[in-house]
Amino acid sequence: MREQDIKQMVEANFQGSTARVQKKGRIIVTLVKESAPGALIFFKANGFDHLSAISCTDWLKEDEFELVYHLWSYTERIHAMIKTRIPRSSPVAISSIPVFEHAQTYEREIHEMFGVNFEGNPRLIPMFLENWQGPPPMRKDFNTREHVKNAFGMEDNLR
Amino acid sequence: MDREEIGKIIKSPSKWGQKYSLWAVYFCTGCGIIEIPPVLTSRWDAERFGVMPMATPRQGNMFLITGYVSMKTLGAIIRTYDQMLDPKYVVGFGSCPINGGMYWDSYNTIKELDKYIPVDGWIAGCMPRPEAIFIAVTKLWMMIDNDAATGYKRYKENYQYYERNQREVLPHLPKFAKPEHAQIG
Amino acid sequence: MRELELYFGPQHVGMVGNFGIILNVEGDTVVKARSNPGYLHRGFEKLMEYRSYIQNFPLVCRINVMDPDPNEMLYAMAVEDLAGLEVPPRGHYIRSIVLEMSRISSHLFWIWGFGNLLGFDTIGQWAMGDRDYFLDLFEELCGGRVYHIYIWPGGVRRDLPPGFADRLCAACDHLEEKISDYDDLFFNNRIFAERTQGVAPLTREQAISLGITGTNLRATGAGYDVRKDEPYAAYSEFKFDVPVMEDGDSYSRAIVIRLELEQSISIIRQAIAQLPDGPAWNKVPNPFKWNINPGETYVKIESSRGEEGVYMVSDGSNKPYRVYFRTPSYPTGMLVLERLLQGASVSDVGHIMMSLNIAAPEIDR
Amino acid sequence: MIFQAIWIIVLPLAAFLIAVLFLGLSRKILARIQRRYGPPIYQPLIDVIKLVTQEENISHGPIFGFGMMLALAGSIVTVLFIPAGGIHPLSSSGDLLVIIYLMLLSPLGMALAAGAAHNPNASMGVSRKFVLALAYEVPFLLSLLAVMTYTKSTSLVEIIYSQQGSVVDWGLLRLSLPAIATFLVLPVMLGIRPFDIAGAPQEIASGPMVELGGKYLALAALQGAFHTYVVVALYVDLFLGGGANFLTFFVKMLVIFLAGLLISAVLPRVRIDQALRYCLKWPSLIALLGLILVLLTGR
Repeated sequence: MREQDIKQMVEANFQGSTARVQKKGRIIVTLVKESAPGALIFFKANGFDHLSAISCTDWLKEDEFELVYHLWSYTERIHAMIKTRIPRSSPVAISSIPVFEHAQTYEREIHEMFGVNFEGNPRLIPMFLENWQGPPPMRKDFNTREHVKNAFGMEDNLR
Repeated sequence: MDREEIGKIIKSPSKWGQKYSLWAVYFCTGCGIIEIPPVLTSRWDAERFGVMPMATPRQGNMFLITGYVSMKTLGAIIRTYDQMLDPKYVVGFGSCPINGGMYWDSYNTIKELDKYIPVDGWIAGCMPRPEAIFIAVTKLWMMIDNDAATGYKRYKENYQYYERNQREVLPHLPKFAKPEHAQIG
Repeated sequence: MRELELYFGPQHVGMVGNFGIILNVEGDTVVKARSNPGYLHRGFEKLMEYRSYIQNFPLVCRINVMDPDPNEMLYAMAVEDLAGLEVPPRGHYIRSIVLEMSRISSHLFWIWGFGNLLGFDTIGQWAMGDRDYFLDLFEELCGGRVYHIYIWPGGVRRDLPPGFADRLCAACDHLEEKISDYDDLFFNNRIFAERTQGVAPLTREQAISLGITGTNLRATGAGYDVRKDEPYAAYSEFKFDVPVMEDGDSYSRAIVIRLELEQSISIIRQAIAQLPDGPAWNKVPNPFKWNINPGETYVKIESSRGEEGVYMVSDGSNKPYRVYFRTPSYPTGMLVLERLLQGASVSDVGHIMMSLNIAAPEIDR
Repeated sequence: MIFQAIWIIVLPLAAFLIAVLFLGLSRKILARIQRRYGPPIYQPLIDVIKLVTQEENISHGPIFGFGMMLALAGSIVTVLFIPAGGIHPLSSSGDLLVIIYLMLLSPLGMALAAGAAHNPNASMGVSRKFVLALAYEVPFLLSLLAVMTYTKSTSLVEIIYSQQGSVVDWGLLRLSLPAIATFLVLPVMLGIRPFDIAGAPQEIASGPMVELGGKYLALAALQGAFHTYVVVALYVDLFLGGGANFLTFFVKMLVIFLAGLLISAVLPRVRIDQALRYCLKWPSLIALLGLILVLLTGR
């Protein structure tokens, strides 16, 4: 099975990484922050040439952000989720624009929505929100209902 | 055209013009815009009522706010509304501009549109059916006949109220950014 | 020549959807283009964290108003995957039928938009009129013309009404007849070919490296389709082609969409012919107390615009911890559009954007 | 003398009614082609009445209004110089040359107004308009030259007079090549569908009209209506023998207008460079050939 080969290759190549075959066509790789750019280059060289998305999850209890790079290989038909965690207090990651050009847009959104800084991304300007004051809205400690109450004065509308 | 209609035309040709020539500003503000193309095209054909989409706000006199209004869109809506010529009519389309609709707890959509610009009529529902737009248009005709569609006059009379609300949510708009401009009204 | 800054949208006839492009224009040529999204941002992903799994269904379909069913399908698939729900075979078939109907109505909407932006009202009026046959069927199916909320965890909300299959076949026959009219009027029109051939070309390598999927990728010669690569619903049971064009320009993208219409009709016919008996849905636990086991999943389907995926994380409560939507218009509407508009004529800005089949609400979410 | 004065007032009014009727008819016919019911035929009249009653909130300066007035005045004066079925209030001997100059007045007025509007869309629209004017002038002037050489006159009245008699005497048959060339550039001159580049709403937000609203838009609409009348009437006078009376003149105009409209309903818009190439290719070649033929055979 091809998934198992990838799992072994990843675990052999990257220190402190774990790979898990979730089901057919899905593989989850967990890496330390430092080896993430190298892993992306490694995966791209191995046929994972389509970056589907970069998503970010706010784990408030662990005080960490989790970046997930979703890669897809057209030839092997395997979807790889490459996960890396960065601390919430100093959210800095390395930009993956050199590997995947269109990561620029995803990183721009994550910067706006979570406040994660990407070193090497020249275009971390606001994308969706105009003149936004306050914390990045997708963080778990930002309560949208509280915000609506304060900003629009809509107490009676809250259910 | 019956005799009563002709009498009305002779009495006030301007009302006749305002009623049967509602040119809508082409502005897709929200997802309600998906029902506008069917209304304009072959099945419902709004042109037989004189309703046409127009390219720029200066040419239009009806403003359909089709769906939710995000903060960024609100700035564009206010700018567009200010550019339209009098008399102008605003119709809120869908439940989102009425009270926020299903986005009642969204941080980026405004909840009550008529706090920021005057609205002459609402079409409730999500999505309202195309027939509802025609009912709104005929209601608007009745309101024009009875001099009840006076949103643009309200805007001028209560400009301070509207301006205060607009500035509360959009302090960065060029309209409000410079202090000498903020004194107007 | 003086360089002008031209705001193309959001209030502009050449703009389909609430979206903005800031163009730097020299004469009739675009020097630089910057996408300006955010006019439709509602913060869906945030709102979903505040609602229970079932309450989210009215939200997800509103991510893309032109093509709402793939979003429901995705969300239902993710919930099923996390909760371990099974879908009966009849449910799979009905889902395929609904998804293809949605694809047809989205493509017909696209024909309206594309014709309109090329200044060709007649084809747009016809296509939009024919789209209503399918919207009427949707209305019969679930009561709504635009938003359906028909696909549900464990299957679909209710079985097909009696006689629905015949009426759907009649609508497909009607559309097939009309497609030849569209060909005569529009797709074989010389001016259409002259305006679109060679405009905004993409090579296959560029397309893959920029994250393009769906019809835009297939117009560059790569025949990738999630329906074939990772079959979901009942797609593994049907015989259909994936239309591919080689040039990757505006013309190829248009023709691929045109060819997909016929494939969708064929899939609907096969699904109706093979429709198995049995229940259309499996029972869902009480949605108010429905806690889903901790876990994560990524599911993907082929929407009318390309690969659409959802990444869902559950922490064991009755609300999703994180939902992330990967939408096909996201890469095309931002970086790809900016690249393709560089050096284009101002006359072509609108139709390049429409040829990429960009849906603004998908970008903003 | 008094009759002439009356005609000076009546003719523009008649031209206005014909043009509005054409507009209404075109919207109705287009609607039917697009499987719609369509607006009432008098809908353009309602639109103009509405536009006139709208109030301006802001001012674009005096040049803006002056430009629009100039554009409209240019078109109205052109109407007076074109014989309409035996009625020709202002036609003296050299009027064809006057018409050519007068027809340029309205684009100039538009350009003035667009310049005063300070809108990039407006200036782009005006530049497109002038490029198009340059493009269609070549075949159009060549055709006119052929007509003038053939009839040895620059007077429209004499040109019409020379075509009287039976159908065989019409310019369409005597001078078929210039007639075909002019018909090919007729959509460009009218600014209808394949060539409505100057005011394309999907590209440059209706171009020169982008800042027009209320009275100014009404002026622009009137100017457009008069322009339609001028172009179609000129074609009828040049190649279809004018008209014995106003009715036959009107019928001929209707035929020409409908022919143009039906072609325009089934074509998408072209780009400006394609329009330029189109005008300078076949229509110019045909017109040149026509002129050479006339010079060789002569009368």
